Amino acid sequence: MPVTKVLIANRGEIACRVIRTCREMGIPTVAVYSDADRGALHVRMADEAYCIGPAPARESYLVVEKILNAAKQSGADAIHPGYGFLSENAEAAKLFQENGITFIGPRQESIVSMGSKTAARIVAIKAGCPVVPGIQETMSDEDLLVEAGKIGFPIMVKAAMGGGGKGMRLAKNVEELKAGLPRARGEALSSFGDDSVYIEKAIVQPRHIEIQIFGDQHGNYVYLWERECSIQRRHQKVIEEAPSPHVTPEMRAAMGEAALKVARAVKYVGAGTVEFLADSERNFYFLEMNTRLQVEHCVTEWITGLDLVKWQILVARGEKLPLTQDQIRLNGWAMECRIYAEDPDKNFMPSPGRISFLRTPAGPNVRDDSGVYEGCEVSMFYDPMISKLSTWGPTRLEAIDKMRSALGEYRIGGIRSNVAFHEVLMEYEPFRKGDLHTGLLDKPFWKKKEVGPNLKFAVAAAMVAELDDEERRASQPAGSSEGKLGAWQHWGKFNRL
Amino acid sequence: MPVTKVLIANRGEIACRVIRTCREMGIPTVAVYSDADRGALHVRMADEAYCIGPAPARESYLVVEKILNAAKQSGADAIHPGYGFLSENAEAAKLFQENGITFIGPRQESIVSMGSKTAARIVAIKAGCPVVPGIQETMSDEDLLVEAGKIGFPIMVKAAMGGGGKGMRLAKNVEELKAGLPRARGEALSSFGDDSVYIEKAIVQPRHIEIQIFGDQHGNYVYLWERECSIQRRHQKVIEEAPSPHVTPEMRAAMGEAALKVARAVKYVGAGTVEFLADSERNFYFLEMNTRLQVEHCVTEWITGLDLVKWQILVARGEKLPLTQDQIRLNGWAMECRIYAEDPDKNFMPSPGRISFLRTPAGPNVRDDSGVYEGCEVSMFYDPMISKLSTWGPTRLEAIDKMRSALGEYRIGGIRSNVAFHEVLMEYEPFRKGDLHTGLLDKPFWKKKEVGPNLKFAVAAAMVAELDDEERRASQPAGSSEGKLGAWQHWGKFNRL
Amino acid sequence: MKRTLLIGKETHDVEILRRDGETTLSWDGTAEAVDILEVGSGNWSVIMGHKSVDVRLDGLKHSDPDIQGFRATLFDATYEFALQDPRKALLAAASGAAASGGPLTAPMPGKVVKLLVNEGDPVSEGQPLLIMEAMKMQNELRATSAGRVSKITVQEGATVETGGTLMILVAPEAD
Amino acid sequence: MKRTLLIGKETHDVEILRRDGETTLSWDGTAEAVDILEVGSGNWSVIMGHKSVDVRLDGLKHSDPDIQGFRATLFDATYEFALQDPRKALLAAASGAAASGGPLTAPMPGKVVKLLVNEGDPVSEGQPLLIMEAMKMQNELRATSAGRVSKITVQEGATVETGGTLMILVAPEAD
Repeated sequence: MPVTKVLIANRGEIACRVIRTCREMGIPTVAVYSDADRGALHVRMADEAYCIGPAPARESYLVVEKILNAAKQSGADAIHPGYGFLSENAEAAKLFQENGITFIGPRQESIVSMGSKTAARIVAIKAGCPVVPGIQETMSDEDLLVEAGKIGFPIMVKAAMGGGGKGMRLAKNVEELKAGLPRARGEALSSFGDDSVYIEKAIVQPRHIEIQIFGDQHGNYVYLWERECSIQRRHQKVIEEAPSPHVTPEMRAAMGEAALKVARAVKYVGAGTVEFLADSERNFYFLEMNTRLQVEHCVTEWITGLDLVKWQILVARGEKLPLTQDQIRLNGWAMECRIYAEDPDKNFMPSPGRISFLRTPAGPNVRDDSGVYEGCEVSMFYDPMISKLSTWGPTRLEAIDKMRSALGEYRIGGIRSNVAFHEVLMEYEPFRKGDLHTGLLDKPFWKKKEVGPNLKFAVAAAMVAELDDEERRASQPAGSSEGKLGAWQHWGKFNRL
Repeated sequence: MPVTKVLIANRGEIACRVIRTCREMGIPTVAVYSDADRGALHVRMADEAYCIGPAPARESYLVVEKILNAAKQSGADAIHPGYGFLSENAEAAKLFQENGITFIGPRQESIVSMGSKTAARIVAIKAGCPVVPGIQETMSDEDLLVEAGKIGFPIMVKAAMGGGGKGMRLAKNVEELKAGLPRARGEALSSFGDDSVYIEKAIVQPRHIEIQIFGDQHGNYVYLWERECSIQRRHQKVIEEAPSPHVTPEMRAAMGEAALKVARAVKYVGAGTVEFLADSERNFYFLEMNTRLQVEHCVTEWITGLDLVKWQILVARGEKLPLTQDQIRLNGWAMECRIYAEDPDKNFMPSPGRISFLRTPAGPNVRDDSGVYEGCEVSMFYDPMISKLSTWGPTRLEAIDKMRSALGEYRIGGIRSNVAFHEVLMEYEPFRKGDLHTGLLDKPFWKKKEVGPNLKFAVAAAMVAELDDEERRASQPAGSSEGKLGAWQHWGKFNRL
Repeated sequence: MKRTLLIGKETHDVEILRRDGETTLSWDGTAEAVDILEVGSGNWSVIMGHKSVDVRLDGLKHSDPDIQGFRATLFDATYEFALQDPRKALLAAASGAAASGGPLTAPMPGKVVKLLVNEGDPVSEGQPLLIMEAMKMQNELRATSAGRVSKITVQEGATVETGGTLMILVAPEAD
Repeated sequence: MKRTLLIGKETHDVEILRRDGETTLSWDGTAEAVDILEVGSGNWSVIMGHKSVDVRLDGLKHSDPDIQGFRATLFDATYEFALQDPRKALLAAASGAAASGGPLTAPMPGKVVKLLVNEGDPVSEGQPLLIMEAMKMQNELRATSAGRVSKITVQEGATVETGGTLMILVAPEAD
């Protein structure tokens, strides 16, 4: 199957990520965009761009026919779905293929098998991969309450069609389950267009460890080691790393083989991730399989030196996997921090708005995958993740110290971000020690630094800024807006009177 | 020797580079700056900053006493000299050591042995390392003309105390030698404070290949493979890569061993580079040894995964080299483009001024080591190199394609740069094939693209910019400067009337 | 220029003086020379006693229009503080303490998914009041102190802008 | 708005029309709709016929103040061109051709290291005229056409600013 022009059915950092690899491979790219995204970075970076409708994703990025039309009109012979949106939509994959367009992702049958989290559990069980105790199907709230009693609390509610933590709720008892179910269904509906949920026994202080796998159309499979994604907030991954500080070489091999069992069972083609929960005794349980590229693929790229998007394209073209299992390197340690437009001081409330200033870290072993630029709008319509900052070091602590330093260089104006939160995390002793579990952030450790040795410097700058402002106003006739206005335009909203 | 607070006796990108590693190691840093550099990036990044005098380097960065005073005043117990300035000044190294301050560089005796290029040749010959035929000492113009006749043309004139191509001139015959000598001496004097020059036989179409070596205080030595730096203009390196497409494993081992012979001969401690010229038959000749960190150390960091500045600090502390020769990896390929403030369309004339806009490339396997920021002044007093862009790929061509793509993302406003020149180079067939030699850029291949398929888009933008401007002026009373002025301030100098 | 620095629960008297090209910062009466340079709009390089700190300043809206809020991003931390003209502070103090309670406003643009209280309900500190959806996440807005819901000004399903009033709360003693 | 596009030795008639929110670019008489957005000062996202090009524009000073020069940085290349108001071009043409020869000006700030010609000397195209030092590099300034050195206005060792006159050249026929 030729891949000579790629339409990216996505936006934000992942669309930019895919465009970069296509550029290097000499493959032209086609962006699609909603009305809210005319000025988005992926539109600026792509070779072509097609508007596909209004801002709500349901009316643009999620409308399969509009994506298909853009592909046909542009002559794109392949579609890269990124993550989210249509990436795990088997119907979309089928429709593209029927129209002679290569879907850069697994076969639709694999998506179907793994798309329903309950069906996926059954596949895993049959393939001989350990799973978390729970129900095998979706059911009504009433039935779920009955089943929960049988499994025993704590219980985890999950969206059947879900992923990325959306629609997920922990319930410690019946009351919490009753309260959580409608909210989980609400999020599931708005995120995946389906309000089915299922329940599993919740593992105590579990670690989220996942295996990156790759398959080709010739029946070859490799696993590209593990990532640990235990640092989560509201079931959303916040920090990912590779390898995992919990995983021994034996456990790595066992998890890799277990993951490949699932991949083989569904004749998996392309990039996929088999997610596991692990307990403190290094038992691991199949959680789900994500049939797409993950947000956190960067850390795997750091430690293997591979370009996973390039591999996706090679495999979609029908080529064999470039390397065999014994040729895959595991080199050093990588960290990734997801940079969100959110306010850590206000319960991580999303903070959309215009990015008035942006400087990203640079230097050795620092990688910034951004979907934004200075002057752009972070829209309330889409995910608040604006960038992924990743670092590499020969050892875990060197990667962490590199990250701490890189975060210190980050400057975002106009919106709030979680950069300062990540900075505190990089200095948090349980994190540095590698004692991770998915509830680590439940214990409040984050507190805004109110005073510190350098506060005086910040106040000095603010005082001079005020003084400059005052002198400027004093020297000008009333009502005039001349002078340094341009440089001060982002201060406009803070005028006193 | 403790290294608990480091003064960086330099400016620009290398000062920022050293600060980043110190930060990650938890070592406080002290910047020094001239009057012209109060707003420079290294001053903003360091923990402390000391002004050391007027803009000309001779009155600030080159004044050993001022650096020493700043170190004493700040309590810095170590000085990192970067490259250039005092990095190969044995007197400075001695003075610092006498004052109890660790010089993060080799012993002064090594600097002296290698500082005079003529003396270095003698050391290399004695150590059993092949050298280019030439004279062993400096002499007057008259004597040099006589010796040149004996060696035979073409002849290369070099500054005895030089490095970095300053004061270097190729002479194909007596007339060119007569004309070139005073200019070479002039540059040598202004760059190194010494107008001594010497001559060597010029190798035809030579390749510049150098070995990165490291020694510790315990007599251990390793070589971190080679870099090829054949792409030069006016004897200034423009592009560097590692490894070299010319070097076979056998040649690599032979060059590495030859380099270590020189290093051992001078009991070398720290990071050093032994430069060789190689001919098409893979003969190689000792050229000189640089007793400091090189500009192009980044490409070695990419392929080895090591932090050379960190190694310098570890060695200065008296620690043993962290790895032995058989533990050093050689992984993939790295490219580095030096980004200069210069105008390729005007014979690469330096282009100092204010950087009105700056966006640097990002994404996987791209590294930008910058000494500037948007809004800063590129001063006429110092080297026009503003940044180093480096990329990595599993193969040479992948690293080149990555670089081509990264250069495409670079945006510099307000000053001219050589980015477009590098872009053309990345597509130049002899370069892509790896058929390099130091004269490759003598043949004119660079030509500004005057028309192209996307010109129309640029003109459309310019037309709308003009239209906006016209409408704005039409809608405002004469003499008023209100409205979009702020946003347009960098257009000020282009007002018509 | 004199200001009262408000940070957390602390206050400090700060004063900046610029004379003959020299700038002096006085902090609770202790003066120190400061070398300060604007290195870009909102970006400052500050050197005091040879210590160098790079400061990114963003303005923050304060509920009192006479107070200027700031967020300062430094390499080591992010600080939030506010500066108040001490003369205006005196005026404000003279006019009496602000009434407790007040409007609950939308902290971001989004959609009201669910109201969790009714008009007239008493609420305790931290009690969820309504759920807003923005950027694909559902967020609970909670009461910052105990009180009573005096009026609800939005309906479920409504789209609101940042700062839009959602409901009015009154302090318990106002009942 | 009409302009004459000057690029290399080519010229084109270009016109931009903005009406009812639609923008049209006409190129030598052929019109095309263009979707154009300023995504930051000097940065433009241009979509024409679904092709998307990101353009960074920097203004360039042109020797004729009635001509606006531009440098445009795109992903694939950097272009330099100029736009001239066709009415002003007519006026300029009517006032006669510019005199040949003219001042040799400093292309950058720096120091005059050496003068290589004397007043009155005839010079050939490409002949080095003087050596300037800036940013630690010595740079030769060469004659762009044959002529004669009419006057030298700097001395060796002098520091000059960008645009400062170094010497006056006259065309051979002016002799």
